[in-house]
Amino acid sequence: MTEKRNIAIIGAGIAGQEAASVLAGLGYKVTLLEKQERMGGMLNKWSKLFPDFSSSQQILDTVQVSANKNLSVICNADISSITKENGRFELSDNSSLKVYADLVLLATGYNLFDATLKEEYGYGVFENVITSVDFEKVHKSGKKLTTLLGKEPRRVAIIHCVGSRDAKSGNTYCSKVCCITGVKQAIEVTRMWPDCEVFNFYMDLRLYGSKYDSLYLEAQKHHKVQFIRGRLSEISERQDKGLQLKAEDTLQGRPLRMNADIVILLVGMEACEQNADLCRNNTLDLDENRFFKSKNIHYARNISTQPGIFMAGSCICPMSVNETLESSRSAAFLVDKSFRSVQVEE
Amino acid sequence: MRTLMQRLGEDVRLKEGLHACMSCGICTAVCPAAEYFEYDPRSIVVTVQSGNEAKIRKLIESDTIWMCGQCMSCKPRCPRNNCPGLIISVLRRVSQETGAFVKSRLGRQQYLILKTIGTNILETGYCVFPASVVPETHPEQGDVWRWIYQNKEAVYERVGANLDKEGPGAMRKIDRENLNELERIFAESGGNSFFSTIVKFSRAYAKESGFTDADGEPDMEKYTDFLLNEDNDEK
Amino acid sequence: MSQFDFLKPKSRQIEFEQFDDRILTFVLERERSFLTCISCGGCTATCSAGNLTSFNIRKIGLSLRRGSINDLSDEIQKCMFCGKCTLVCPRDINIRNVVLLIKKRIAQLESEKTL
Amino acid sequence: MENIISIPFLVGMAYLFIVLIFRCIKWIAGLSKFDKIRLLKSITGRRLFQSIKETFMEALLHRKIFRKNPVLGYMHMSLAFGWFLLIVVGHLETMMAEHSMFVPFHKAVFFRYYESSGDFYLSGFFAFFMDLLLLFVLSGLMFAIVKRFRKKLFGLRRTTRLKSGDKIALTSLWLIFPLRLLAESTSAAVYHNGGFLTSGVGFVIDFIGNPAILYYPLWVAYSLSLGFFFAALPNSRYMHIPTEVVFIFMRNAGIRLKKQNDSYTDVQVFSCSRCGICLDKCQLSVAGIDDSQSVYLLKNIRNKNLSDEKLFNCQMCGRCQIDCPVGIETIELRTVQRIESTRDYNSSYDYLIQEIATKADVVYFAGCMTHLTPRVISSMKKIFATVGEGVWFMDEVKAPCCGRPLMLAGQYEAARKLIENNSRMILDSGAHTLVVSCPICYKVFKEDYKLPDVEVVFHAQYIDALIASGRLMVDAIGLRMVYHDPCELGRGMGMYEAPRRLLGRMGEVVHMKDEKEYAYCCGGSLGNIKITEDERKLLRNQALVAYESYSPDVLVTACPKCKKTFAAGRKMKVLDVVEVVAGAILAEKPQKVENPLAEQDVDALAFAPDMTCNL
Amino acid sequence: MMKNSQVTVTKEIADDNYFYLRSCIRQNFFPGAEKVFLDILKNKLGKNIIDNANHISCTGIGYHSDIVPYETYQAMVARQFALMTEQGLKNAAVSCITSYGGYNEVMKTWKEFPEEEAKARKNLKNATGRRFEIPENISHSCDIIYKFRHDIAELAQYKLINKQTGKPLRIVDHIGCHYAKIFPEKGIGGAEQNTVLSAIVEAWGGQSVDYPERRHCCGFGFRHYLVKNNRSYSISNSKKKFESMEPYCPDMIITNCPGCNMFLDKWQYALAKIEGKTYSGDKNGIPVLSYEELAGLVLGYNPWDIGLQMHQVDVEPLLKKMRFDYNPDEKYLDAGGKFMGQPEFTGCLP
Repeated sequence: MTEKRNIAIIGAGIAGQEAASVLAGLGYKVTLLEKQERMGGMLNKWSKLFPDFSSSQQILDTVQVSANKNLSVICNADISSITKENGRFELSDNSSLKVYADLVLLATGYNLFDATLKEEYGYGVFENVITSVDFEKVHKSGKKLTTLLGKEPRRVAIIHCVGSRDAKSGNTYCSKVCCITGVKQAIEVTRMWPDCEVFNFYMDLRLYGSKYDSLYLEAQKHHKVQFIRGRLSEISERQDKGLQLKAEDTLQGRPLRMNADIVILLVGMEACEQNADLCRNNTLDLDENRFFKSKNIHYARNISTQPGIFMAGSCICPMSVNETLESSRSAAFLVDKSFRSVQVEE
Repeated sequence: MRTLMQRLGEDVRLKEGLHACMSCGICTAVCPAAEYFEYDPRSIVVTVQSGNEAKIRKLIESDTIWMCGQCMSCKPRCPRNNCPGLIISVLRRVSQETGAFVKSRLGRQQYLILKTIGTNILETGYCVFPASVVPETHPEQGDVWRWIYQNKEAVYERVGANLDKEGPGAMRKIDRENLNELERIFAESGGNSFFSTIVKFSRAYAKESGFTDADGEPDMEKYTDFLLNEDNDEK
Repeated sequence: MSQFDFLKPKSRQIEFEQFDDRILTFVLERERSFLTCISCGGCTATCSAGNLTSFNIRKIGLSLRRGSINDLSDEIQKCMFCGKCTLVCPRDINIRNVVLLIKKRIAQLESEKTL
Repeated sequence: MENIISIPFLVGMAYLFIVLIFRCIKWIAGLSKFDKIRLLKSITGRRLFQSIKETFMEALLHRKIFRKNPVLGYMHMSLAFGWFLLIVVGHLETMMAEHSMFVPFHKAVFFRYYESSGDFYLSGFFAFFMDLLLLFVLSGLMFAIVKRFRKKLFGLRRTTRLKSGDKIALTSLWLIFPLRLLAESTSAAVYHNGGFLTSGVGFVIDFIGNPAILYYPLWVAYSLSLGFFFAALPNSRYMHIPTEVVFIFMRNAGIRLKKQNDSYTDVQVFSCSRCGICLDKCQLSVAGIDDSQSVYLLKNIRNKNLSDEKLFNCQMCGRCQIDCPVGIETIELRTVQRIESTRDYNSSYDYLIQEIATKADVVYFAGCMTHLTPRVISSMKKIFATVGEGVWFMDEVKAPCCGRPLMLAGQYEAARKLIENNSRMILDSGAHTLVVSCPICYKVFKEDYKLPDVEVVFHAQYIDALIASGRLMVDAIGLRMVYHDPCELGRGMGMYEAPRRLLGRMGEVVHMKDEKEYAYCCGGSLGNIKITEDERKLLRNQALVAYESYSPDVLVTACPKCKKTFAAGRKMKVLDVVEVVAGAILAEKPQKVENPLAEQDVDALAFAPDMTCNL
Repeated sequence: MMKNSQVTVTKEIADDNYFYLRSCIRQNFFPGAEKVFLDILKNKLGKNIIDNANHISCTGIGYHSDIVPYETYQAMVARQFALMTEQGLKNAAVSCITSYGGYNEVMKTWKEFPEEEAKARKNLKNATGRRFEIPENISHSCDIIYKFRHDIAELAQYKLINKQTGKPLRIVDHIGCHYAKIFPEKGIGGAEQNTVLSAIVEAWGGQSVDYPERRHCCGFGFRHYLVKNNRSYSISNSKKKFESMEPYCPDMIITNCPGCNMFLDKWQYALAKIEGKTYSGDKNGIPVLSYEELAGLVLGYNPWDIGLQMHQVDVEPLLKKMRFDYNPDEKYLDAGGKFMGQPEFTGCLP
C-alpha cells in the first residue's frame, strides 16, 4: 500500500487556511498555495462583519495557519494549470513552480465585480461614487467617510445589486451577501454621522441569514435608514460635485430623483477569471456563472466534475464568512473520506 | 379567434423585447414619459407578462400604451435585457388591429397621425416636408420658420437644397416611379391594409359617436375636428 | 401668450430635494413604530375601506415618507379606522394612530392655509 | 374684640359661598333648555327626595367606598359625616344655649369660645356628644394621615399626585380638627366647660402650660385653618364635595352627557375627588402607563392641558367606571373629549355608494375584525345552515365598517355616515333580526343605529334562543371553559349571562375572581390609539396568567379581537362561543360528537391573519 | 477627472465609398447641414459618397408613431439597401438618427429571425423586383465626422475657442436616443458615456461639458410632437434638459439627431414665450448646432451657405465669440444676392 497523502490547496483565504488546518491536523501533507504575497484573501479588505459587527481581523487571526511539519505555505504562487499524470496532479504557475499532489482542493475564492463596467453609475468617473469595498477601506482606516471635498455627507445612497442579477453585467445570479452588507454599511454610516440620511435602493431584499432581519429592523428603527424599492437607473454629477440619482419608486409607480453626497455601490461577487485556466487540461467544469461546477449541488457541493479535485468556499458560489468556513470543513471531511475509501479499495 | 396574447406573441418584437421581468423599475426610472404622465412601463410589462386577457384588453383600450415616447431609453438599462418600448409597439399594433385604440383618447389620435404622416409618406415620399409644417398649427416653430415657410423657394435654394425639383439633393421631388414602388411595398407588406384598418375603426367610432353627415355616413372632417380639440383631461 | 396655451410643461417625478416633511416629522415624533414599515402591503390587502374604494394605506405611508403630501388630504379621509391593518401588520405598526396623526396634522396645516 | 377671631373663618366662608353660587349659576346656565326643564322638574317633584337621599348616602356616608373598602369608607365617612354632624349638633347646642332659633353661623362654630357658662338645658349631653363627634372625626383624620404614607393598608396601590392648591387645602384640612381640639381644650381648662375629651386634654394643657395664654392664639389658629381651607377649596380637589351634590341632582334629573362638552361635563369633572380608586383598576399600569388614567383625564380637562397622547391612551374598557365612588362616567366623558379633539378632521365618506340589499328575514353582519377570524364566520354559517335560516350575509363581500371604531376614536360625525349607509341597507333588506358576532359592532348597532322593527341580537343570544326553542340541538362536550368577558359586551353592554348560559349547555364555565364587570381587558382594545403592541402584550399576559391559574381546557370569548389577541399569546387554546357551539351541534341523526379543539389548533395558535378558511 | 473622449471605441466605421441616406427632418429644417456634410466629405476629405435621387423616406417616423407596421418598415429598409447594392456600395452613411436606429433594429431582427429577412426580401421582390445585400457597414454621418475629426482639425480655419477670453468654448452635447440607446455597441462610447460628439468638440479645441440630464431624451416622442395637443410632453423634456445645463453656462449645444437639433432650437423659443425666460443668460438663447454645421464653421464655410439663418436661436453670439469672419448683411440674401425678406423676430426674447 503506497502512501498517497499529499494535498495541494489553491488559495490561502479563509477557506484554504481552514481546510489546511483541518487536513494537516489529520496528518496529511498539505501544500497551501497563495497567489498574493500574504494569506487571508479577500477578507483582508473587510473591516467589520455582518451581522454582529465583529472584526474581520478576528476571523483572520483565528483561521491563521501556523507552521507545521505537515503544512507548507507557498505565497506568490499564481497557479495557472492543473494536469493529471500517472494518478498524480501537477500544479504549475507561469514560472518554474511545480507542485505535485494526490488530491487538489480549490479554494480560489471570488473576484469583486468591476464597478466601472456599470458606466451609468459613474464609478471611476465621479469621485463621490465608491464601492462597498472602498467603504470598508475607509472604515478600516478608522477615518470617517467624507465627500471628495472632505465634507461630512448629509445624504448617502447605497445601491444594491451592482453587478449582480444583471444581464447587462453578464451576471444573472444573486451575490447573496450584498443586501446584508448594504444594511450593515448603512448602519456604519449613520454611526459615523448620526445626522446623515441613508437610503438603500434595492430590487428585492434578500436577507436570508440568521439574525440578518433583526439588523434590517435595527437599521430602520434606530438608524432611520430608509429603503426604496427600485433599481437605480443612473447617476449624474452636479456642479457642486454632488450626485443626482434616478430610480423608480416602484411601490409608488413613479420616477424619483434624488441628490446624494456619496453613493456606495454594493459590488457583487464574481468567479475568478483564472478559473477557466484551471479547467484547461482536465475535466473540471464551470457552471453557467463561471464558478466551479459541483458534481451535485445538494450532496456533493464540494466535489468537482474532475475526480480528485475538491472545492471549498466561494469558488463554488457566493458565500458569507460562516458559510465559507463550513464549506471548507465539509470539503476537508470529504477529502479525508476519499483517501480512506481509496485505501480500503486497495 | 386568436387571443390577444397570441396576437402579441406573433410579433417578433415581443420575443425581442420581453424575457422575464422582475419589476425592478429601472425602465420607469429612466423613462421620460413616466415623468410627465401617469405612466409606468414596468407595470405594462408586468401586465403583458401576466398573460391575463382581461388585463391586456383593458391595457390596449387605455391611454396608457400611447404615452410612450419611443425613445428606447429603457432598452440599455434593463437587467434582464428586456425592451419595454418594443413591447409597447407590439401592444399598439394589436390595439389598432383589433380596433381597441378608438376606446381611448390618445389611441383615437392614430387617425390624425395617419391623416398627416401617412398621407405625407404616400403622397410625397417624405414623413415631413416644408409645406406640411404649417405655421398656424406649429406656433412653436417660431418666426424664423414662418419666414422660411413664406419664402420656401428662395430660402431652400439659398442653402443649396433642391426643393421640389428633379434629381438628388435635399427636399427634392420624389418622382412618380419611386412613389409607385413605395405604394406597392405598402400594398405587399400589409402597410395599406393596416392604414385601412385604422380608417375603418375610426369611421365606425365616428359614426357611433354621432359625427355623421346628412346621409348618416361618418363625417370624418367633423371627427378630425373633434380629435384635434379633444382635450387632455389633466389640463 | 394664448397661442401657447396647449403647452403645459410639468413633471410628476418624486423630487427628493423638494421633500415636504411637515407631516412625516409630526407623525414620527409621536409614533415611532412608523419608522419600521417595509411596505409589504398587508394593511392594504385587508383594508375595509380599500375593499370599497381605491384607498391604499400603504401608498399613503409611502407618500409621506417621500415627502409628497399634496394629494394626501382627500385620500386619508377614506380610512374607516376599523383597525384591521394594525392587526395584520408584521412590524406591529400602530397604523390607526398614524392615520389619526396624519388627519390631525393635515387639519392643522389646512387651518394655517399652508397645505 | 371677641368677634375678631371669627374673621378669617367668615372671610373664607364668604369667598367659598360666592364662588359656589357663581359656579352653580354658570353650570345651570350652561345647560341646554331641555336639561334646565329636567332639573327644575326634578327639584320640584319626588325625585328631590331621591337626590337628597343619595346625597346623604354618597356624599356623607360614602356608601360605595364602604362597600369597596370599609377602612377607606370609614375614613371618608368619619371626616364627611362627622364634620357634618359637628356642624348640625353644634348649631343645635348653640340654639339651645342662646334660646334662639336664629344664631349667627360663627357663633355655632366658635361656640366654646363664646360660651363660657355651660349652663343650659342638656349642656352636659351636648358637651359629651360634641366631644364624641370630634373624636370620631379625629379618628378619620388619623386614618387619612396614615393613608397618605401607607396607602397599601387601604387597599390602594397608588394615589394621585398633589398639586400646590391641593396641598394648601389638605394641610389646612388636617389642621382644622386638631386645632379645634386644642382650642376647645384650652377653653375647657379655662372655663371648665368641656366634655370628656376636651376637659381631659385641657387638664393636660393646664398641667404643662398656661391655657390662659394659649387660649386666644389657638382659637385664632383654628379660625385661620378654617378660613384657609374654605378659601383654598374651590381651587383644590375638595371642590368635589359641593360639586358632587350638584352632580347627584343633575344626574337624578335625567341629564346625560352630550356629544360635546357642556356644563354637565364640567360638573362631572369637578366631582372627582381624585381618590385614586380608578388608578388601581386600570390595567395600563402593568404596561407602565400611569399618566392617562381617568383621574388624570379629569384633572387635565379641569386644568385644560389634556394632550392627545393621554386622551387616546386608554383602552376604554370601563374597569375604572365600575368602581368610581362618585359615579363619574369616565368612558363617556373620554369619548366626548375625543369627539371635541378630533372635530376638525372628520371624514365625509362621500365615496360610499348604496349597495343593493338582499331581501331576507335575518341579516348577519360579521364586522371587520371577524373577517380575520374566518372560523367564526364558518361556524355562524354552519349554524344558519343547520337551522335553515334565510340569512343575508351583509358584509360578506363588501360593506362599510360598523362605525364603532370611529366612535372610539372620537370621529362621531364620520361614524354617522357609515351608520346611515348601513342602516339603509339593513332596512332595505326587510329583515326582522340583525345578528352580529362582534361586540364592537353590537354596541354601536344597539346604541347608535335607528332600526325600527329590527331586533339586534348578539350571536350568543341568538344561538341560545335557537337552542331554547329546540331549533338547534347541541351536545354536552364536557369542556372546562374559562369565559372572558369582552369589554364592549360586558361592561359595555351589560351582557354577562347569555354567553355563560349558552356555554353552560355544553360544558362547565369556571367561576373566577375577576369576572363579569371586573373582567380583564384582553389588551387588544380598539379604544386605545396610542398604546404600543409591546404594551398591549403586557396587558394580555396579565389576563392570560389569571385565566391560566384556573387550568381550563379552553379559553372562550365572544369577540374576534379578544380571540386574536389571546391566540397570539400562545398560552392556551382560544375559541369564540360560536365555535364551541359549531363543534357541538347535533344533527338530526345523532353522530359522533366532534371535539371542537381538534380542528382548532391552527387557529388557536394563529397570530397572523387567519386566511385558511374559505367560505 | 477623465476626459469625456477617453473611452475605448470598438465600433467600426467605414472610411470611404458611402451611400448617403438622407433624413426627412434634416432636409426639411436644416437642408444646409446635409449639403455641407456632402461637401466636406467630397471636397475637403476627398471621399466617395453617393447621393442617390431614388431613395425615399425610410418611414421611420410613421413606424415609431405606429401607423407603419414593422413588416412594411422592414421592406422599406430593404429597398434602401437594394438601392445601395445596385450602386455597388456596401457602406451606408445615415443622416437621420431614427433611420439609423431603425436600420440596426431591422438588421438585428433579421439576424435573430431569418424568416423575417426572407419575408422582407419577398415583399421587396414582389413589389419592386429589387434584391439587396446586407450592408457591411452602417454609420451615422456623425460617426464619419468623428472618424475624420482630426483631419478636419488639421484643415480647420477656426478653433472652438472663445477668442474674447482665450478659453475653449463650453459645449454641451445631446446624443439622440436612437443613436446608442437601442444598440449601445453601435454608438461611439456606448449608451452611457457617449463620446461621439464630445470627442469631436475636443478635437476641434472646444471643451465638452457634462451635465446631469445629458442622457435625457429631447422629448420628440413621435406621436407626442405630431399631435398638437400632446406637445407638452415634448417641451417638458426639453425644459428638463435646459434646466440641467443652465448652471454650466454653455456657449452652444451640439446635437446629433436632426429632430433634437430642431427641438432644442424651437423649444427654447417656446419656453421663452411661455415662461419669459431663457437658459442662456441673454435674450437670444443657447445656439444649437448639428455636428455638420459645426464642422462647416470650423472649416470656415460661410454660415449663410450652410443654412444657419434657418435657426430660431441666432448663431451670431457664437460666431462673435469665435471671432468668425462673416458678413451679417448676407444673412437674408437669396442665391442671387437679392434680399428675400427677413423673419419678424429671431432669438427667444424681445
